[in-house]
Amino acid sequence: MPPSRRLGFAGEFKIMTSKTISLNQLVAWLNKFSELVSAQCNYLTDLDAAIGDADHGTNMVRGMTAVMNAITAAPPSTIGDLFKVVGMTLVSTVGGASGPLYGTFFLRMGVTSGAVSELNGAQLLMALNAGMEGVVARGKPLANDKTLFDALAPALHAFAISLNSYHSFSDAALAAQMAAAVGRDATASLIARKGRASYLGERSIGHFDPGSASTALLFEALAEVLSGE
Amino acid sequence: MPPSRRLGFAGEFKIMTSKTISLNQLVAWLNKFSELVSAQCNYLTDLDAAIGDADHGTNMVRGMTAVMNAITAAPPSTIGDLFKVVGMTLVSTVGGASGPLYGTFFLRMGVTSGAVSELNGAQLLMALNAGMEGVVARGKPLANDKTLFDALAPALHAFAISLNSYHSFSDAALAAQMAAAVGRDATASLIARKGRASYLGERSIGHFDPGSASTALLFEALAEVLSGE
Amino acid sequence: MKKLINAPDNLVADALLGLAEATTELRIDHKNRIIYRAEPKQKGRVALISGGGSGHEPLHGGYVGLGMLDAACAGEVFTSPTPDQMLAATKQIDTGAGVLYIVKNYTGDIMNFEMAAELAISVAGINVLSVVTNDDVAVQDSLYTAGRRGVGVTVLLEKIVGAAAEEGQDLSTLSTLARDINNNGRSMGIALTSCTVPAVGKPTFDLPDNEMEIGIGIHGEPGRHRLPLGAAREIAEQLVEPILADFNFTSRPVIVMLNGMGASPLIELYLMYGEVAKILKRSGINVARNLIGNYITALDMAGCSVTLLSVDDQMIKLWDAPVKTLGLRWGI
Amino acid sequence: MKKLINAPDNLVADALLGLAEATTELRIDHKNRIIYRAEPKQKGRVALISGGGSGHEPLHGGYVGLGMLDAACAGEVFTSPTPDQMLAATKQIDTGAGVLYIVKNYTGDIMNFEMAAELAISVAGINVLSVVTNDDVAVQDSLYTAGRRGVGVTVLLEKIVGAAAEEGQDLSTLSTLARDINNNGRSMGIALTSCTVPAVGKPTFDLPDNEMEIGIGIHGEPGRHRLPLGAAREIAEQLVEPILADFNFTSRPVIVMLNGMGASPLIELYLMYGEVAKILKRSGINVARNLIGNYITALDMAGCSVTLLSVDDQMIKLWDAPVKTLGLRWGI
Ligand SMILES: Nc1ncnc2c1ncn2[C@@H]1O[C@H](COP(=O)(O)OP(=O)(O)O)[C@@H](O)[C@H]1O
Ligand SMILES: Nc1ncnc2c1ncn2[C@@H]1O[C@H](COP(=O)(O)OP(=O)(O)O)[C@@H](O)[C@H]1O
Ligand SMILES: [Mg+2]
Ligand SMILES: [Mg+2]
Ligand SMILES: [Mg+2]
Ligand SMILES: [Mg+2]
Repeated sequence: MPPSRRLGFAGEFKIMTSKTISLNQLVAWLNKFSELVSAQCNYLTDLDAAIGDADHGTNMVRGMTAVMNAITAAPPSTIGDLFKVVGMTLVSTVGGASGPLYGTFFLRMGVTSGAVSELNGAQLLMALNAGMEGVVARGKPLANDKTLFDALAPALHAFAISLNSYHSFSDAALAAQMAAAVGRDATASLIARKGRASYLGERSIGHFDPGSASTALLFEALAEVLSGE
Repeated sequence: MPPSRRLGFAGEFKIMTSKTISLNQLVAWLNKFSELVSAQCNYLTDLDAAIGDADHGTNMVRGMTAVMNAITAAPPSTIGDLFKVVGMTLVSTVGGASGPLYGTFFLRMGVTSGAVSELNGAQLLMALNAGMEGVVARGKPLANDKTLFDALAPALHAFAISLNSYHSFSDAALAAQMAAAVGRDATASLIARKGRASYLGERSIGHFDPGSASTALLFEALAEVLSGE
Repeated sequence: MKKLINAPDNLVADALLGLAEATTELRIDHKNRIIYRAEPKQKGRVALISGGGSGHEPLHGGYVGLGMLDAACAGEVFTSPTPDQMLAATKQIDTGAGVLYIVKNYTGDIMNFEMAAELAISVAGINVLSVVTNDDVAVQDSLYTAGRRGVGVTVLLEKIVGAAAEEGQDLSTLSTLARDINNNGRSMGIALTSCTVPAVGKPTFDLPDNEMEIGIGIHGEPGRHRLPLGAAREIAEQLVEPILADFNFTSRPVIVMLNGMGASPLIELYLMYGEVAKILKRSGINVARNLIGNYITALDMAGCSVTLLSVDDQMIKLWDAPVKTLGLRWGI
Repeated sequence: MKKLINAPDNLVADALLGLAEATTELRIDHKNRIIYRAEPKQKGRVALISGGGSGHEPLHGGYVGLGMLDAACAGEVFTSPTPDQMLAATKQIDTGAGVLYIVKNYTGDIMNFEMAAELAISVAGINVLSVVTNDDVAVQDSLYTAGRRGVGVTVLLEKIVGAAAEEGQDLSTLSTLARDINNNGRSMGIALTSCTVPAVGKPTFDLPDNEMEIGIGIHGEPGRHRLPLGAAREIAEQLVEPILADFNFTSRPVIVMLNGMGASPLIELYLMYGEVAKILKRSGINVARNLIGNYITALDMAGCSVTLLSVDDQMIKLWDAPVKTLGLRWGI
C-alpha cells in the first residue's frame, strides 16, 4: 500500500491559498452532517445490524446532537476551538468504536487548525489529514480493512488532488464526496479485518461498512455546504 | 341441588341382574378410553390452554398409558384389583387435579366391586356411584361448577335410569355417553367455580371444561365396548 | 418452539440430571423426582417439603439446602407431583419432629399433598402439617372459586420458615409462622408474552404485539384482562395498586420481591424495581429487604411479578439468617 | 418489541435508578453512569474497574462489591462507555495502589479504555494497567482481525482477580494473574433467537423457527454459521467441541460456566449443564467449580454459552473467597 493511499494525499501543496472557508461555514458543515446522520439513522443502524451490533446510527446521532447543542450553547470563537469541542463532545458522548475514531479525528483537526477564524485550502487539507492520522493512530486501520478509513482516505486523496489542480472548494468537495461514496460502496465486497464485522469473517462480504457510510455523509455535508464556493 | 343430581341416581335398583359385564370387557373399556385420550390429546390440551394450563391431554395420556402398561404387565385377576391398580396408577403418574380425581374414582370403584370377575348392572352402577362419591369427597365439586363432575353426574344418572327401565347395557351406556356429552357441552356457558379455570372468572365463559371432555370420552369408550350387549 | 431441550417428555428428567451435576450439596432421587439435601438436617428438627409442577425454576429444587427446604418434589411441567413422591420424601426426611408441607393453592397441588398427608399420617405415622399459600391478588377470593393462587409469597415463606426450622422451632410453631407469613403477603403479575409448554409446542395464549396480559399466574394461565402494552411506570402501577388496595402495607416494613417470569432480562427487572420502589415510597411504605431476579418463573414467559410481605423484626431476623441453596444464598 | 421499559433512550438511566434502589451497598453516579461500592476499598489496595455497553446484566454493575469490582462504567446499550466515565471512576477509586482496567476485546472498548488510561496516567498521574479478555473461540484469532471477543471469562476473571485485590496483591501481580486467567479460558455461545436493541425496535437478525445461530457473541452479532435447531445434547457438542479443540483442558481442573443469554429459563440452563457435564466427563475433564445462570447476557436473546477456565489451586482458593455483589454472592 503506497503511503499516499494510506494517509490521503501526502505530496506537496501547490494549491491556491487565496480563497478561504470560514468558521461559520464549518459550523454549517457540522450542522449539515448532524442533519444527515439523523435523517439516515435507521439506515446506518441497519447496516450495523447486518455485520455489527445495530447501534452505529444511534451512536452518531447521539454524538452529533450533543455536538450541535454544545456549539450552540457556547459558540467557539476559533476554528481550533470549534473542532476541539466537537472532538471532545464526540469522545464523551458516543462511546463504541466510532466515538474515539470520530472524536480523535476532530480533536486533531482542532489542534492543527489553531486559533484562526478561517482556513484556506491548504490549511483545511492539512487539518483533515491530521484528523485522518489520528484515526489511523487510534484504530490502526489499513486500506481495505472495511472500515470508515476506506471512505476517509480516498475522500481526502480526491480533495487534495482536486484542490491541487486549482479547482474550486466546491468542485474539490464534490470530488471528495464522490470518492467517499465509491470507497463506501467498495467496502461491500471486502472481508472485514477490523471492528466487530471482522468476527464474521467471510460472512461480512456483501454488506457495506456502517462507518464508511457515515463518513460518506460527512463529505456529502461538506460538498453541500461548499457548493458554489 | 337435589341429591339425585349430586350423586347420580340414588333411588332403588329395580334393574335386571341377569346380564353381566366381564373383567375382560372392563379391560377393553379402559383400553378404549386410553386410545381415545391418546387420539384426542391435543384437543384436551387445547381446551386446557384456553382456561387452564395446557396439560390435561398430556396428563390423561401419561396416566392411561401407565395404566395399560401396568395391567398388561400383570393382569389383575379380579375386578376389584383391576380398578385398584387403575386408580393407584393414575394417582401415582398423573399428578395435577385429574390424577387424584380420576385416581380416587377408580380406587373407590375397586373397593366397591370387590374380588369378583363380573358385575351385573346393579353392581356396575354401585361401583360407578362409589367412584363419583370419591370424586366429590376429593374435589368438592357442585353441579355447574364447570368440572368433570358436570359430565360424570348426568352420565351416571342417565345410566341408572336406563338400566332401571330394563334397557340393555348397550342402550344404557349409549344414554350415559349422550348425557356426558350434553353435560360437557353445557359447561361452555358456565362460569368456572373450581380448579384453575375459576381464576378467570367471567372469562371462563364460552370454553368447555377439559375434564368434562375427558369424562365424556370415558363414557364414549364404555358405550363402544358395550355396544351390542 | 425454540428451547434448549432434548425432547419435551424428557425435560424434567434431564433438568434433574443437570441439577445433580450442578452441585454436590443436593442428592436427587431420579426415579421419584425428589431433590434432597445431600447432608440431611440434624435429628429433632422439623423438615420442610415443598413441590409442585416443574417450570418455575429455581422453585422448588433450587431452594433445597441449608436454611430452606429439606426436599422438593418435582411434577411434570405445570402439573402437581403425585402423592407417592411426597410420601417417599416424607418418610425419607422426617427426623421425628414432623414435617411441614408448603403447598401452593392449586386444586391439583392441594389434592395431591392432601392424599400424601393422609397416607403419611395414617400409614407411616408421621406428624404432618400443611400450609397453603394463596397470595395472588389477581384472583378473586371467594367461597365460590378455588381461591387465590399461591405465587411469590411461597419463596419468601420457604426462606423465613426454613430459617425458623433450622433454629429448632417445633412443627406447630412453624405452621403458625407460615400461615402468618401467607396472611401478610400479596402478589400480582403481568405477562408480555405467553410461555410455551414443551409438550404442547405452541404458546398457551396469543398476545398481540401491542398488548399485555394483566393478572397472570405462573402457569401460562390467561390473566384477568388485557391492556395495551404500557410503559414500565404504568406496568408498575398495574402491579402495585391492586396489592395495596388489598392489604395495608404501611404499618410494618416490607420485603419486596421483583420477580422475572423467566424470559425477561435482568436489566428490565432492575428498571422495574426502580418504578415499583417509587410507588412504594410515595405510598409511605418502608422497604426493609428486597429480591430482584428470576425466583418463581413460568418457563419462557416474558413479564414480571411483584410480591410484598409485611414483616416483623422476627421475620427480618429469619430472612437475614444464612441460606445456602442454588437459588438464594447469603451469610455462608 | 415487548420490553419492560419506559422509553428506549431511558433504558440505561432507568435501570441505574432501579439498581440504586435495589441496594445500599452500591453508590451510583447517575450523571457519569458509574456504579461504585458504597463502602470504598481500604487504602493501599489496587482498585478494579470494568465497564462496557449495557445489556449484559448483571455484568458489570452487578459485580461491583466486596471481592469483585470497585467500579463499573455503563455505556449505552451495546456501546462502550466513554473515556470520561473511566477517567472519573479512576480518579474516584484510586487509593494510591493503582487501578486495573478489565476490558473486553472489542474495538470500541479497547479504544475508549485506552484513551482513559492515557489521560489517567498523563493528566491524573494514576498508575493504570489494562487487561483485555478475548476468550470467544467462535471468532478466528489472527493478526488480520480484531481478534477474539471477550465474553464469559470476564466474569470469572473479575471474581478471581477481585479476590486477589482484596488480599492486597499489587498491580503488576494482579495484571499478570488476570492475563494468566484470560489465557486459560475459552468460551462459545449459541442463540435460539436474536435480541432486540431497544433503540432499534426489531430483532437484530432474523432466525427461522427451525434454525439456531452458532458462535454468537453478546451483542446480537450474527454468529459464524447457522444449523438446524438441534436437541440440547447436539447444542452441547456445538458449544464444547470447539472449546476443547482450541485448548487442552485435561491437565488442570476447570471452572465451568453455563451462562444464559437473558431469555432462556433456568430449567433449560440446568438441563444444558447436564449435557455439557456429560461431554466434559467423557473428555476426561475434571470440573472443580461451576456457575449456572444468567451472568453475561445479551438483552433478551434466548440461548446460552459455555465458558471453561483451567485453574490452579491458587485460583480455586481465590474463587472460593467471599464475594458480596448482586450477581455473585457467597461466603458472607
Ligand atoms: N479499528 C478500526 N479502525 C477504523 N475504523 C473502525 C475500526 N473499528 C471499527 N471501525 C469503524 O467503526 C464502525 C462501527 O462504529 P459503531 O457501530 O458506532 O461502534 P461499535 O462497533 O463499537 O458498535 C465500523 O463500521 C467501522 O467503520
Ligand atoms: N375441585 C374439582 N372438582 C372436580 N373436578 C375438578 C376440580 N378441579 C379441577 N377439576 C377438573 O380437573 C380438570 C383439570 O385437570 P388437569 O388439567 O389434568 O389438572 P390441572 O388443573 O392441575 O392442570 C378440570 O378441567 C376439571 O374438570
Ligand atoms: Mg456498532
Ligand atoms: Mg391442566
Ligand atoms: Mg396442570
Ligand atoms: Mg456498539
